[in-house]
Order: sequence, then structure tokens, then C-alpha cells
Amino acid sequence: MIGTVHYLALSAVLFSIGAVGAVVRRNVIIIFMSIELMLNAANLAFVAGSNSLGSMNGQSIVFFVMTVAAAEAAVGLAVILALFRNRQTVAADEIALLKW
Amino acid sequence: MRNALSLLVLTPAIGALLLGAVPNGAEALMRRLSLAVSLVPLAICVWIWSVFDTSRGDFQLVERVGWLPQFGASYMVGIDGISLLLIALTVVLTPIVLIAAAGSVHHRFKGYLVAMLMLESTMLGSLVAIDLLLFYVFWELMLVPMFLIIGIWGGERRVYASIKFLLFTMVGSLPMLAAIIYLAMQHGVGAGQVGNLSFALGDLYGTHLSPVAAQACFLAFFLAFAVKVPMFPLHTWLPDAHVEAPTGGSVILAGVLLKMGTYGFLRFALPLFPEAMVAASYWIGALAVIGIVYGALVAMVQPDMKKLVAYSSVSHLGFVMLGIVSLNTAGVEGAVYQMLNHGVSTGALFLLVGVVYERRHTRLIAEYGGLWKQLPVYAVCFLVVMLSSIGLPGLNGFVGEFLILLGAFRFNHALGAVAASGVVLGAAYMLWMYQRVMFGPVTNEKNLKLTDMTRRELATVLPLIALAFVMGVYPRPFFDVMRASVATTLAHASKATAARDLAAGNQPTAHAAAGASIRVRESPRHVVAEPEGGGAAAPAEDSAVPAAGNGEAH
Amino acid sequence: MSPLAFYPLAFVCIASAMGVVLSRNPVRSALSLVASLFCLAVFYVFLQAHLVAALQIIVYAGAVMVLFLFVITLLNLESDRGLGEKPVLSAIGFGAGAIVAGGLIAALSRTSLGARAVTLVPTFGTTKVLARQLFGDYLVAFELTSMLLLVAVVGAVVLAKRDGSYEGDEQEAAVPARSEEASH
Amino acid sequence: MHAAATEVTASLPIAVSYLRYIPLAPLVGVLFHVALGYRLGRRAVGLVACAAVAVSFALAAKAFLTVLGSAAGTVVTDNVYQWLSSGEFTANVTFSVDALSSVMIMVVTGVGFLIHLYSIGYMAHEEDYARFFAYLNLFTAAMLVLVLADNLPLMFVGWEGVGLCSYLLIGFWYTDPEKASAGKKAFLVNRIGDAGFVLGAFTIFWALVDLGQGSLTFATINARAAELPAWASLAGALLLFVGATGKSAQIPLYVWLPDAMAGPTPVSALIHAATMVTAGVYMVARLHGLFEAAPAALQVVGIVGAATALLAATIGIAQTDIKKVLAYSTVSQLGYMFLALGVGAYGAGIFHVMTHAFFKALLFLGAGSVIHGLHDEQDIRRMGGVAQKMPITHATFALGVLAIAGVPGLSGFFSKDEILASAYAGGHFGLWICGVLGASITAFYMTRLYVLTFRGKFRGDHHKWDHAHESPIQMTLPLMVLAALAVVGGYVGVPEVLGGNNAFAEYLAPSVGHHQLGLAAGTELMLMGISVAAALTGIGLAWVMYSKGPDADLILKNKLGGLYQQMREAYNIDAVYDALVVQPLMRASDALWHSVDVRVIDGVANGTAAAVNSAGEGWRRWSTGNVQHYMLTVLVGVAALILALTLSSLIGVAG
Repeated sequence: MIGTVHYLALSAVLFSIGAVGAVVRRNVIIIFMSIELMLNAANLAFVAGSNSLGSMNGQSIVFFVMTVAAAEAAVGLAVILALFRNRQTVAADEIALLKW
Repeated sequence: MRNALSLLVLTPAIGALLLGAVPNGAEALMRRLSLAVSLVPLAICVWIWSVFDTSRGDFQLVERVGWLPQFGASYMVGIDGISLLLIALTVVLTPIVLIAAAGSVHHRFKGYLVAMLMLESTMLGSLVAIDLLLFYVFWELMLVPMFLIIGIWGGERRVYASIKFLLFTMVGSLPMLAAIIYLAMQHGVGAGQVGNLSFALGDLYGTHLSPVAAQACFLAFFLAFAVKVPMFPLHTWLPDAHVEAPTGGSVILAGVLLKMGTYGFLRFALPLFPEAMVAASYWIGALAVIGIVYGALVAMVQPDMKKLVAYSSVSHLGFVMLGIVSLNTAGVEGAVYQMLNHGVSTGALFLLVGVVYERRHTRLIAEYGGLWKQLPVYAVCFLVVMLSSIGLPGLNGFVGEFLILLGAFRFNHALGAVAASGVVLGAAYMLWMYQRVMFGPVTNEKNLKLTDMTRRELATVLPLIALAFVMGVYPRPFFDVMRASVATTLAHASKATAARDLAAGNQPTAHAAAGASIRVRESPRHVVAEPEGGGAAAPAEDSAVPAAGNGEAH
Repeated sequence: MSPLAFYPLAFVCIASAMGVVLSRNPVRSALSLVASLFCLAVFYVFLQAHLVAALQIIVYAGAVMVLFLFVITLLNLESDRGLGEKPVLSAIGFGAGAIVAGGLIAALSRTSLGARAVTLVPTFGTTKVLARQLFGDYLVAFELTSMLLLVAVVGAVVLAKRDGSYEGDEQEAAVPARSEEASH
Repeated sequence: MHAAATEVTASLPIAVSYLRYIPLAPLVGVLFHVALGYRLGRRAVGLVACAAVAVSFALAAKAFLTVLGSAAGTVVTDNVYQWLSSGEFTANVTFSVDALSSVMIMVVTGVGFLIHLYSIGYMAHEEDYARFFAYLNLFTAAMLVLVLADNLPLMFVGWEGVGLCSYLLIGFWYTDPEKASAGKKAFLVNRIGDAGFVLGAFTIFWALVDLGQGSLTFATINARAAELPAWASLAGALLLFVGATGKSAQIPLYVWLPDAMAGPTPVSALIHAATMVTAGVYMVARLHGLFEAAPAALQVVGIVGAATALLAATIGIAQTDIKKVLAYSTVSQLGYMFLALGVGAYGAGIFHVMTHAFFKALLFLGAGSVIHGLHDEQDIRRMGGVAQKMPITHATFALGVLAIAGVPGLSGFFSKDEILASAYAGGHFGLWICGVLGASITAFYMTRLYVLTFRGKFRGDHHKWDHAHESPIQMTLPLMVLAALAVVGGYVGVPEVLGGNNAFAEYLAPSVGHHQLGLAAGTELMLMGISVAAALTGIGLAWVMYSKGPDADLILKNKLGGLYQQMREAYNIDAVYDALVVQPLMRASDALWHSVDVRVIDGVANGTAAAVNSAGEGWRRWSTGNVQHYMLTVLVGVAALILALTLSSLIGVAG
């Protein structure tokens, strides 16, 4: 019988895939998407938790997470646009001005 | 005057603030004002000396004001014979240094005077504080003005020297803070009521600590004071600090600051951890003796006068430590007296080196030669001060050194004998330096143009020379003041010392019994060594003088 | 939700997530992200989070992913070589990710969260109940999110504007249509 | 048959208050010279200096007569004030005069006065006039404190005081670096001896404290010496004797005396012949109770004395500088005094101290007069025939030579003979033989000195000869007085066998015990014959060899070969000491400073600072600016955390 723990396990896997993607890929967009993926993994965990405890709090937090994710996506993409216009590249390792 | 001690501590600080208000241009006004301010503590000290009851061994003129009641810390000040003598040394040296400052300090004169007065205030504070926390506060505050004096008005490598000085002392004294806090908490536990913390020295005498804790706390105190003394391995900050410090800074650093370490041993380490101190007395004695010989040997080859005097300070204070560690009346009284002597003679030595440094701006011995013909008055002053420093009988140095060696010889023949060789080495490097500077033909033509000491410079050195003669010929008043206090301090450790002496095979000196049975007034707040009647120290076969004789056994 | 339904769906979701990370073409990874969002929506439904599932599809998959695709096509990005150039970093990354996943799963496997402790109220997860909570307990937070969105919009507009108000925009006029050269 | 030393009769103290002025008068003189000396000119300075010593002499004579006049064993004491008191240790400033110290103060002030008078003439054309007399007065004060003290700490004040004055006076002409370092050498070698003195005092003090009567007065020490544990009395005596060897220039600490000749000649006469160097002898005689309690120590004293006498005498033969010959002769004569003490004849030792003070001061002042006359010529090979130019100096010097050689009828004969007789009577035959041998060598080199200086014809450059002249009256008067004393001095202690009543030994008995010879008259006369014969052979041999001139040295050289060169360079003991002690010390201190101080301790301090610095540097490289590196770091951190937690919980579960 599928219990909350299965959902949490799935969320953990999704989260680590997102994390790996953010770290490994050079393209900023892909990094951005991986972060979205991690957010969604978190949402899954919230919903699973809300379901197992029977309280609606979990789902309202997911609502907030989504709004934040949306705002973040908008601003992030604008930044990437400006970045691309400025540097003609989206490779993360070429944008390293804060070097020692 | 009810709260004389607080007044004593605060006047220089208030004076420093007043000085701040003086406009920068008015150098003469600054000089007079700072001198006037520094004379006030001198007056107070004279009054305290007159009113001081030499028969009482415990703290007098005690003032206690609640400071952090919930932690048991209070602004508690008091003095006994030992701290009175050191206070006297401080209040005498500071005016002299302020007089000397006019000649030697040229830039930021006001800042120098303010720093010097603040230094005096903090030094007096740490001498009168008998609340451990208050003592620690003054102990750290003392570093700040000294750090500034070396750092701002010093020589070329002053920044390195001042930072080194600060770091050495800070690192040394942090464990002590931990030990103080542990001790205060332990007191709460000991007295049954948990949470009744107390930092008052009197209360902490009796705290029972597990041997390991006592050992650890003692080592923490030891480290803090050993860095300050300075004892052998921790001394390398001293030569740098002295070489780079301005003349006034060196005089106060050598005259008073170094004594804080030895004072700390007598005031805190010995009474609070008697067994640990006595157990450690052998290796501390060994370190002290190494310090004596090492200091003397290294001083032999110093090209720079100030460094030579700095290493001689290491050697002299090795003597003081040896005296303290011998834990018998002669040794400890000699040590306290040597603290004063060192203040006087090394202070004067630095002033004299300053005189020549102001003229030639070099401290290298090789640069000088044949000064006797050019500066006869200077040469005679230097001769007298040098002789007092190497302990010529008839001058002050001898009295201290003789008693220390006497006490040390009783404590351990080997240490005493090696320390005696230190006396010979002491004469060697001093005389060799004196000869290279004063005797021989005038090799460097720049020395021909040197002028003899001015009246200001004489005004700074002559009082110290007079003091050296008086302290050498008639030391009685100084010994009367400290006799009871030293006896009380030793009474704390009398059982352990007697055991050590018995173990070491020589008869427990009559003083151990006499010290213990000296009438020690039962003061309300603290239990001082309860007078033991017979005491473990009464050897059966000692027929001539009953060991438990009352009062002095001479 | 029976295991028969859960495992295939989970597999698809994980596969699409892997697709996001591994695919060389940004567009394909965007689309696989959309797929994984859908799977999640389905899960939400099974977890009686109906409004959230709907929001997920409308807001997330609909609006946000479209924005992504729009930017990708605007920048006309070529597919780069994926993980090629940074073998060491990616190895460490994979390793660390695996450890995190494994550790969490190991911890979860030993917890007792198996069966659902409490029986759900039938109206659990419906819009009315969620709305009452959002406008009840979390009213302040709700209003704040509106502020947040406003700020985000203004920010996005300022950043993406092309009026040249900040330096370094002269070469911007001629946005090269050429494809971005293979990343060196 | 060991002569029994009679127990010291109980001392009857007479409390007075004028003794304190004996050392105080010269001190006042010092203050006068320091304060006003430069302004008031030579005459005033000379006058005040001599007046001060004259006052001391008068008071000393008064004390001497009181002791002489009253019953045996009376002690005139003057308790000034309590100087030091700490725990069981107390030291009072108390001056006391008993038979022994009365003799000493008379010698110190008497000979001192004559030398002050002589110095007025000798130092006439010296510009640092006041400084010289200030030092001379200070020395007299310190010596008087030493001799008058009734306890060891106060004696030590005088002991180091005279050391200081000898440092100042030897290095009087400080512009010359050798003279300055000679002064420093004297002070340091003395200081080594003083360290021994102090340690000896401590050993005795604490041993006495264990007996319950902690005090360092001479009376207590002598009284309780027998009760001290054996090791304490032996160690105490030997350490004190180390102090004595330092001050009285015995092996091994005698090396400073020959160099001390760098000082002006009156200084050599006063300090290095008559007074300071006898301090060690006085101290051992004063503490005879202690030394008797440790017979081994007494033995050591005797042996060291004899060895020094012989060694110094041999060196004396080969010296060419007039003052060096006299210096080694002093070391040798001091050896004789310690020989006397070593065999228990304290009275004879002090008797020789007195007679030696007279004729050695005379010889030094005579030499000074010669040097003064020949304009600082000190090499006897470039002298000769001075008798014609300086008749008084010649006559007095000759008397001195005869006295020191031990010619019968003069003071040297009586005192030296008594020592040799005591040595023989005490069964110390080895010491006796050394004594006799030393006596003949002494006669030999003194006659050589006399002949080369005064007989024959002048060998120096004629310019000096033309200007040679007899010294002024201030110099020749003291010579004549000293010559009279050198002759008459001996008749105070004529032995019974020659019809005298040895009044000197009787007088000293209460202080140091009377050492009965216990020899048959015949053997005593036989001993006297031997010593006279030895003296005469020495004189005759030297007279014959050297009457033709200094080339006789060559005969000695080729007969003795390398040994002669060694004797010329005084067995270069200095070089040995320098190599064994001074150089290693300097190298050690240099090494200590550089390796331990700079490299080790500072290394550690600066090292930690540098380590902290480089650690900071290391971490700085970690922030590469690449966002992904930061994310990776976070991820690895989380992974590590999770790993740790799971592992610990697994271990927890398993454990």
C-alpha cells in the first residue's frame, strides 16, 4: 500500500536529481530549471505531509511556494536575458567576476 | 580619608581627562599639569604609609562596592605591605617619567602624557584590586596604554614590538580568566549554597579544589604571570618591547609592569593554590635559575645597550622568582625588596641610556667610547646605578640579592649555588658594557660634541640614586612594612612548605612555625590561615628554640 | 493510491527529471520538466490536493514553463555538450547527489510513516477549505505574495528592457541572430 | 706532635661609640673630594685626604691602646644600628676591635697614611688629582669596614667595597684600554671569589640555624663551629677560602694581581701589597674556629699557600718589569701567610702580614720612586747604577730587599722563620721544604732586582739618565719611615729561643689562640740556621750572576731551557683561563642568543603568526567566483552531513 514515505522517497530522488543538475550543467537555463525541479520536489513533500497529517497547512504552503517560484522564474529569466545581451554567453563558468 | 584607595586609583585617570582639554599648543602647561596630577597619588601614598598598621598582615583600607552582585563580583580594593611598597614605587616612578618626557618625546606630546597617566591609573588599580575579576579587568587595561606608548612613540620596529608585547600577555592571561571564573563558581559549590558565586579574594582562599583542578588553575595563573615576569621561555617580548619603547615607556615597563607578574604570584597564585605552588616550586625554581644564567649570558653579547639592560631585567627577575619560590621569609622578603630595587636601578639605567640616546640617537655600544672625559657627571651617575644593579653591598641591589640567595640556598643548595654564579655573570656584562662606553680613548668624533646632563635629566636620575643609597644602607622601614604581610602570605602555604622542607632533608625553618602562629586577625569576611599551635613543623630534637615560639624567632 | 499506479507514474516522473538534467537541447529539457510537473500534478490529485494539482498545471506547467520556452527560443540557444568538459565536477556532483538521495531514502525506510494515521475529512483538499485557510490564517502572507509578484514583474521589465539606460548596451542594438558559437 | 691551640679566652666587651668614625672619616673625605675637590685645587685635596686617614689612625691607635692596656681578651665594640633583619637572618652594623683587628687597623691606617703622603708627591702632575684621592679614601674606608666588622655580612660589605676600589684605581688611567680591562679583570676574578664567600656564609648560617642559633657574627661561628655537622663546616670553610683566594691572589684566582700593576704605584703599594690582599689572611685567621673544626680545609689552605709561594717565586725570577717582580713576590709572600694559617700558626701568619706590609710597601714605593725618577722606565734591563742618582731610595730599597730576603736582624727574618718553624713543628715537612726553597728563591730574585736596578752602570738611554733625580721629600720621607719599620718591626715578635718573649704572639693569643712550637731549643736554632743559609745562598748566587748585568738571564735560559720561557710568561695561565673560561662563555652566550632566543622562541612566536597567515591564504583560493563551485560545496556538505548521520545511526543501531 503506498504510504507517505513513498512520496517522500520520490521527492528525495527528484530533489537530488535537481541538485545534481544545478551543479553539473554549464547552461544557466538548465541550472535554473533544475532549481525549479528541486522546488517541485519540495512541494511534493509538503503535499504528502499534508495528506498524511490531514491538515491543510501543507497545501497552503505549496501555494505560496508556487507564487514565489513564479516570481523567481520571471526575475531569473530577465536576469539571464540581460546577462546574455551583456556577455553573449550563458555558460555559468564564464560568468565568474567575483574571482579571488 | 575614607576611600583613599579609590582616590589613589582614579586621580591619574581624571588628570588624564583634564589634560585632554588642554589646547595642543600649550606644552609648558601640559607638563606642569601632568606633573601636578602625578604628585597627588604620591601625596595619598605618603598618607597611606603613615596610617598603615605594620603589625597587621591582612588587607587594610578595604573598600567594597557591589558591582555585579548576582555574580558575586564587587569593586573591592585593599592593600597590604607588599602592594603598598609597589604602589610607592609606581607613584615615585611616574612623576620622574613625566619630567623626563619633556626632553625625550617630541611629537604628540599630549597623547603621551595622557597615556602615561592612564597607565599609572591602571597599574595602581591592579595593585589595589582584591576582587579577582576587578584585578583581571585592570590587568588587561594595563596593556592598552603601554601598547599605545610603544606603538606610537617607539622606535623603528615599534609596531612589531607592541603587537608582540600585547599578544604574549593576552594569550598568557586568557587561561587565567577561565581559571578565575572556575574558581568563583567552585566557591559557590563549596560553600553549600549553589549559585553563591564570589570573586572576592578573601572568600576564595578556602575553596577546596580537586588536586587536578587546583593544578590546572595554578598552571593557568602561572602562565599569565610567567609571561609578565618574564620567565625564561616566555621572555622574548621584553627585549623588543624595551628597545622600541621610548625612554619613559621603558622605565615604567621595567619599573612596574614586570613586577605585576611576581606580585601576581605572591598575591594570587600562592595563597589560592598553596599545595600546587609548593609542588611546582622545584621546576619554577629551575626555570628561574635558567632565566638568571641565560639572561646574563645573552646580555653579554648584546650590541644594543637597551637590549642588554632588558636581558639583565630577565636575569634580575629570575632572582625575584627564585626568592618567591624558596617560600621562606628571607627569600620572599628578599624577592619583594628586589622588586623595588629593580624598579629603582633599572629605571635609572633606562633614563641614563635615554640621556645618551637623545643626543646621539643610537643605542649601539660600539658607537660610544671614552664618555668619561666628555660627560664626567653622566659617567659617575651611570657608575653608581650600574653598581646598584650588579648588587654592590652598601647599595640597594645587594640587600635584595643577598636575601634571595640566602633563602634559595635554604630551599635547594644547587639552585642557590647556580644563582650565585648569576651574580658573577651579572657583574661581567655590566662592567664590560661600562668599559666599552665610558673608558678607553674617544674613538668616534661625534662623541666629542656631547654635552653633559642637563638639570632636567639630573632631576630624574638623582632621586633614584639617593633612593638606592638609602635602600642599601637603611632598609629597615621597608622591611617593617612588609614583614607581617609576607608572613601571612607564607602562612597560607606553611603546612605544604614545611612538608617540602622536611622532605628536602633540611630542618623546617623556625619561621614556618612562627609564621603560622603569627597573630592573624580574624576578619569577618574571610578565614585566613587558622593559627596552628604546635604545627607539623615542630621537630622533636630541636632543643634550643621551641619551634612554636610566638612572634619572631630571632 | 495503489502501487500499480504509483510506481509507473513515479518512474515516468523520475525519467523526465533525468531528462531535464541530461538532455543536450534546452528545449527538450524544458519539455521533460513540463512532463515531470504533470506527473506531480497527478500525484497531488491522488493525495487529495485537487486545487494544488490544478494550480500546478495552470500556473506552473502553463505559465512558468512557457516563459522558459520563450526565453530559450529568444536566446536561440544551441545545445551544448552537456556534461562533457567538467568530468571531475560532475563526478563529485553525481556522487554527492547519490549520497543525499540514498541517505534520505535509508532514513525514510526506517521511519514508521507507513499507513496514514488519520482518516481525511471528505472535503479535504477542496478549494473552499484551502481558501478559508488562505484568507483566514495566512491573509497577511497572501497579501505579501501579491506585493512580491508586483515587484517581480517590475524587476523583470526593468532588467529585460532595451532602452539602453545602462552602459554596455551599444552592441546590444545588433543582437546577433547568429547562433552562439560552441562554448569554448 | 700537633701543637695544641689554646681555647680563645671569653671576650669582655667594652661598648664605645667612637669606632664608627674610623671608617666614617675617610668617607667624609670622599664626599669632600667628589663635591668640592675640583674647585679647591691640589693642596686642599691632598691635605684633606691625609687628614682623614690621620683621624682614622688616631682613633685606631686609641682603640689599640685600650685593647693593649686592658685585660687579655677585651673587645671594644660599637653597635651602630640594625642593618638587616628578615626571618631568622639579622645583620647589624657593629664594629669591634680585639687584638687581631687592632693590629690590622693599625697597619691599614698607618701604612695607608704614609702612602697617602707619598701619593701627594707621586701624583703631583696628574690632572685627575681629586678623583685619585677620592678613590684612595674610599678604599681606606672600605678596608676599615672589612677589618672592623664583627659579622660576615658587614665584612662582605667591606670585602666587595675594596674590590670596587681596586677596580677603580687599577683602571685609574682609563683612557688606556689595557688598564681599563685590567681593572675589570680584577673586579671579576674577585667577584668569583666573592660568590664563594657568600655561599660559604650561607652554608654556615643555615647550619647554625639548624643548631637553633642563626647568626653570622664571628664569635658565634667560632664558638659553635665544633657542633656544626662535618659537611657544613668543611663546605663552609672551603667556600670561604675560595673567597680568600680571590681577594688574596692565591692559586687559582691570583691572575688578576700581576695585571693590577697597571694602576699607579702607590695603589699597588697600598692595595696590592699592604692591605687589601691581606684581607683573605685576616678572614681565615678571624674564623680560625671554623677552620679548626674542618681539619681537611686547614690542610687545603696550607697546601695552596705553599704551592702559590713556590709557583709565584719561580715566575718572579724571570720577570723584567720592576713592578711585575714585586707583584709576584707579593703573591709568593701571601702564599707564606696561608702556609702559616694552614699549619695552625695564626699568630705567625698575622705577624708576617704586618712585617710584609712594611717591607713590601717600602719596596713598591721605592720602585715608584725609581720609575718617577727615570720618567716611567719600568724595565730593569734598561736600568742600572741608579744608586748614584737616588741615594735615599737606594738605601731604603736595599733595606727592604734584605728584610724580605730574611736576613737575620730584620723583620722578614723573624716572621718568616716563625712560619717555617711552625710548619716543621707541626709535622708538615713537605710544606716546610717548600718554604725553605721559596725563601732562597725569594732572596735570589730580590737580589737580582736590586743589583740590576741599583748596581753596575746605566743601560737605558742617556737622556733619561741625565734627568734622573732623587724624589722630593714627600716621597722619600715615607720611604725612610717604612724602612725603619721594616727593620724594627720584627723585634716585636722575637722568639724565646733568641731571648725575646714573642710579645706579638702573646698579644694575639686571645683572638687567635697561642700556637706553642713545642720544639727543643736546639732544633729551633738548627731550623733558623737552615733558613738563614738558604737566604744567604740565594743572595750570593744572584749577586755574583747579575753584578755584570742582565745577560746572566741568558745563562739561566739555556740552563733551564723551555722552562725559563714559561716562567717569563708566567706559565701563560692567562691564556689557559681565557681559552677554558672566557672564550667558551662568549661563544655560549652568542650561540644562546642566536639559536635559542632568536631562532627557537621567536621562531615559534613568529611561526604561529605565519601559519595563521598562510592558512588564510589557502582558503582564499577556494572562492573561485564560479557559482557552481559554491553550490557544489553546499551539496557536498549536505551529503557529508547525511552520510555522517546515517552512519552514526547505523553504528548506533549495530552497537
